[in-house]
Amino acid sequence: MSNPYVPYPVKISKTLVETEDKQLKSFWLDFLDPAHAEAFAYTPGQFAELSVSGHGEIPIGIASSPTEGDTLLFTVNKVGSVSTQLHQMNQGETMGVRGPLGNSYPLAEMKGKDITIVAGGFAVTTLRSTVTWLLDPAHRGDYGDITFIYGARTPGLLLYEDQWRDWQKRDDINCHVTIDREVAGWDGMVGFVPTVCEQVAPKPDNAVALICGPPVMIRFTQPVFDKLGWRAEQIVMSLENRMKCGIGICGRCNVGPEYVCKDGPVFTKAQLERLPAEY
Amino acid sequence: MDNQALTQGIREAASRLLAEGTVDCVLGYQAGTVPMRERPFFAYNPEEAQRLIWSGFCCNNLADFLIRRPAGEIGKVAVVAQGCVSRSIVGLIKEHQLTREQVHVIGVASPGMLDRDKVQALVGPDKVITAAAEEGDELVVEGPGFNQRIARNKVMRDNCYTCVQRNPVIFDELIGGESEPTHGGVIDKVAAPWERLDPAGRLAAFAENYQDCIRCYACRDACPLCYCHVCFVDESSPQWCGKTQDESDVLTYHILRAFHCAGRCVDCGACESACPQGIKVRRLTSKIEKDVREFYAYAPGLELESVPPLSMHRPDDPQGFIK
Amino acid sequence: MSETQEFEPRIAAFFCNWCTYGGADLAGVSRLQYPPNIRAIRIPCTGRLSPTFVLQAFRQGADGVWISGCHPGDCHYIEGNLFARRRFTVLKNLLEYVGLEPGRLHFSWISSAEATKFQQTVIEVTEAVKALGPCRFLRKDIGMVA
Amino acid sequence: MSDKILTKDSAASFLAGLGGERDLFAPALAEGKLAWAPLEPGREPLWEFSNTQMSPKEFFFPQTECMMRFTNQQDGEQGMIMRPEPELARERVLVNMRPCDAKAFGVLDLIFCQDEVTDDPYWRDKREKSLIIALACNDPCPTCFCTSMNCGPHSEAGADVLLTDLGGKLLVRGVTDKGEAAIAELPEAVPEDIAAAASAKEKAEAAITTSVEMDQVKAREVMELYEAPHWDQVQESCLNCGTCTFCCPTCHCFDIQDETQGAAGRRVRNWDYCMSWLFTQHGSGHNPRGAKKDRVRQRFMHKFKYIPVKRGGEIGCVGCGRCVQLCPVNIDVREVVRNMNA
Repeated sequence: MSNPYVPYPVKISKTLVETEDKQLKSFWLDFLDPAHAEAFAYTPGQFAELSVSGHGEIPIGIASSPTEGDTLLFTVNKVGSVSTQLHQMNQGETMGVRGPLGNSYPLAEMKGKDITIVAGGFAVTTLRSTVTWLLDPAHRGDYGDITFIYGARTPGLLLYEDQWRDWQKRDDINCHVTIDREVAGWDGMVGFVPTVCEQVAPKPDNAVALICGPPVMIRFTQPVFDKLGWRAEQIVMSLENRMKCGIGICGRCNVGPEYVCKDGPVFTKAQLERLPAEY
Repeated sequence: MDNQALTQGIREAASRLLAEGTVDCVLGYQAGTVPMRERPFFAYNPEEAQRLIWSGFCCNNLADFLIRRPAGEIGKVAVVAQGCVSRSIVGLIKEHQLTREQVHVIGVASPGMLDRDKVQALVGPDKVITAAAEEGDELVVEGPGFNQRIARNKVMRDNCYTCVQRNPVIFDELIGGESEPTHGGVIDKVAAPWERLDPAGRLAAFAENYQDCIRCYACRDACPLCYCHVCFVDESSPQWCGKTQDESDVLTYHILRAFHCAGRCVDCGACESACPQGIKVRRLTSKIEKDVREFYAYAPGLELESVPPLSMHRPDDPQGFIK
Repeated sequence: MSETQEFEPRIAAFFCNWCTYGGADLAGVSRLQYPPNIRAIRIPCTGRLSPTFVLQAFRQGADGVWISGCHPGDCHYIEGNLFARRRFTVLKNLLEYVGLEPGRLHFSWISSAEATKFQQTVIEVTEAVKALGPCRFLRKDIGMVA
Repeated sequence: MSDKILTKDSAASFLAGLGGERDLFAPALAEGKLAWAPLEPGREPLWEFSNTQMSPKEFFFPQTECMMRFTNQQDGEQGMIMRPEPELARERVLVNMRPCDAKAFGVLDLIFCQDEVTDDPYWRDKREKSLIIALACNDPCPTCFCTSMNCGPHSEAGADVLLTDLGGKLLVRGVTDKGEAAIAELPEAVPEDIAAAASAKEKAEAAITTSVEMDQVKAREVMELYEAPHWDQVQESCLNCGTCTFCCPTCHCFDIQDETQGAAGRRVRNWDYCMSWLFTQHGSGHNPRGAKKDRVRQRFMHKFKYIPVKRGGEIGCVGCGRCVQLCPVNIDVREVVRNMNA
């Protein structure tokens, strides 16, 4: 019997401080045992428990896409004791990964539809995974137009610059990257995410929107989509709550009867409207 | 005065205060759903005030609820307070958790409150008690196949035997008059029963006393002194006390909690009444109370003006143990 | 620990930044010899010493704890050590009441000029703790790695 | 399912026979408190007792449980790699468990072992290595309300064997295959014994005086129950302590923490409780259940709505009445459910 609490051992193969405030650091992880890499079959939108022995575990969305190979990418915000410890770890050190956990973005249901992806701040992680997956030649043909709107406060707080610069050059995705306020040296869009959404005005017909960001961004983005005629069933969001077990037992991450770790983290806005706002 | 008369007096006072608008809420006791377990009750209007009661099983310290109400919700509250509850209120005012103006104290002289665990043990741990009523100095306990009269002074809470201040120390009105002063028993003897043991024996007695602790923190949560926004046991960085059932973690919790009550604990016994495992939680706080009394001639909760002993110092404080 | 090896206690020593820590420095500069069993931890003032620190030291395997600061009247913060004195009194009594052997928890006032007193006290504290053997009081034991 | 008979005189030797390679446990009275304790082979267990103060969930879900260990150093091949703790070494027989407690484990099975991913090996191991011999309850307490909670004083769910006290003898019913195997050697019961047990069951069920309706709780949507006004009163006196959760046979929330000591390290899980603000506190400082009311409501909603919604109608309460007895401020779950159902 496999033990779902035991993390797979991994080695940190690379790290990168992503943002100017040094709050976000990316970790590329390789499984010590190739069999574990095979067992860790994931889909964009899922997360994993990153395990630092002696300190504990934290649930982090998987930012890499399975189409990129066996190396996993996680970008970690430094907030608590585990993430602080993780930030001090370097290339070559051993840690653990437990997962993949949770559901994923409804990639099958999204087939044949136009897709709008809206990301704010560091909530872009699992959406990076999703865009990468969608743009893979094996999948791109199954979907309609793809629009990617990504915003952060300053250019220095934008993650994954190499990727989105690359997406901006492509013609099979509309990539809009914005910052809150004008900054010298920034040649891209300026304005809050909701405003940019209003300008881009994605059409709701036969479409799905994936929206992830800080609560304030969500609060102001939702009315924009409502005004554009989007229905709650078409809007997909990903929740975060404090977690421990990650497999729907330990009882702290629930939103009503739904466990964010197991039944989520991905929910449609329609689902959330029927649940207590305990997230 | 018997319980009926006290109940009536409390109801009348509460109705009047609510009808006149003197207070927004009266915090008192209501009959519980099981015998010997009266419970806190918040009355907001004269009708609700008719549900207030008084009995020897009013064991929660209501001062605790004055500080556990969400901030901003504290209007003016009237509180039914026996001696120890009034001492807790004094402590809270002294520590700036309340102002004197925020509370209207409905004082009741305590007859010595009763310990339901002792009653249960006396009638037999397996007997089902369906009713328990006080008649003068006796408690009449009933259940299937038995009806037993127990002397009240056999089943009082431990802290009530040594209490010297059963009358409220502050009050805005007093229901039922003052009670006779009590001599308080031999408090020093019961306060520190492990003193006669050697260190190993003390540690063993200490560990045994707390061996059934399930760390539900009812003792902390029932205590009006424990109003810290984040308790040290909940601190995570650094984590001062492990969360496990290891003896080391359990005992660390109890030592530190007791220490935090030093010079503040009024010996209301709420911790022992709340403990689901019947642990003698006062074994530590009573010892500290005794030390504070001996070293600094201080008894907490008696007047509003004095400075708590650990918040002050004197040049000639004892320091024989310091090299 | 083998029987042939003498027990060497580990003593957590909390020193006030302004007095005893200076005393320790002076003892060092003066080349005064003292046993290597103390682990010095600098705190801003003995008034900063929470009882939690003491328990934490015992939990993590200290065999003794020693707290030292400025003499009464010399506190850099005027009265930190005087508040601390009351706290120590209650704490020491409480801990010894629940089974800490007398001789494990020590207090002293040592100024930054008292290098000799510092040296003497280290020796005294170390000997007292050594005589008591390893400490079990509150020690957290999580068992061995399987 | 077979019905056998066992005289009380021979019960001790029968249980001793079940022992052997297994450890026996039964409720026993120690210092006025009823608690589970090892039962020496050859000793007769108690036949008459009320509920143990704490539920026996500790047997399957210890309050503190080491899940795995590691070597606390980065260097070396095996450094920082988690190794699960070994499984339970000896099997166990839990004698005279109350049917409500046994039922609770049936409910918890649905939560600890949901599917291929959510299959708690620590829980499963101990469950599989335990034989539960329940003793039907003939004298329910006034706080019992099991018959309202899909359970009852003679409920068989969750048990392997159900004993019914018929005076000098016990009707022994095999409920599961494991139970059947354990009682195979006992003589068959005669129809009169079976009839006596049935009438004892009827009598016991009738003795449960409290009933709590659940029909409206079942019928109403989550949000209707969630937004009901009565939560404001329920939460008023709540201390937010863990008494109700820790004595409860079905409360199962836990926390996972790492501990290190020199070169050794372990990952442990400890019971946790939804009444604690820390339980849901985010690293960012945000707390989805920041107010006392949110937390009090969570406990009752979880038991009476969320679990039924997710687990095919099973209720997260078996009506044992422990929390009614032990709550320091007498928050009575029966009252709360009546308010939810009102």
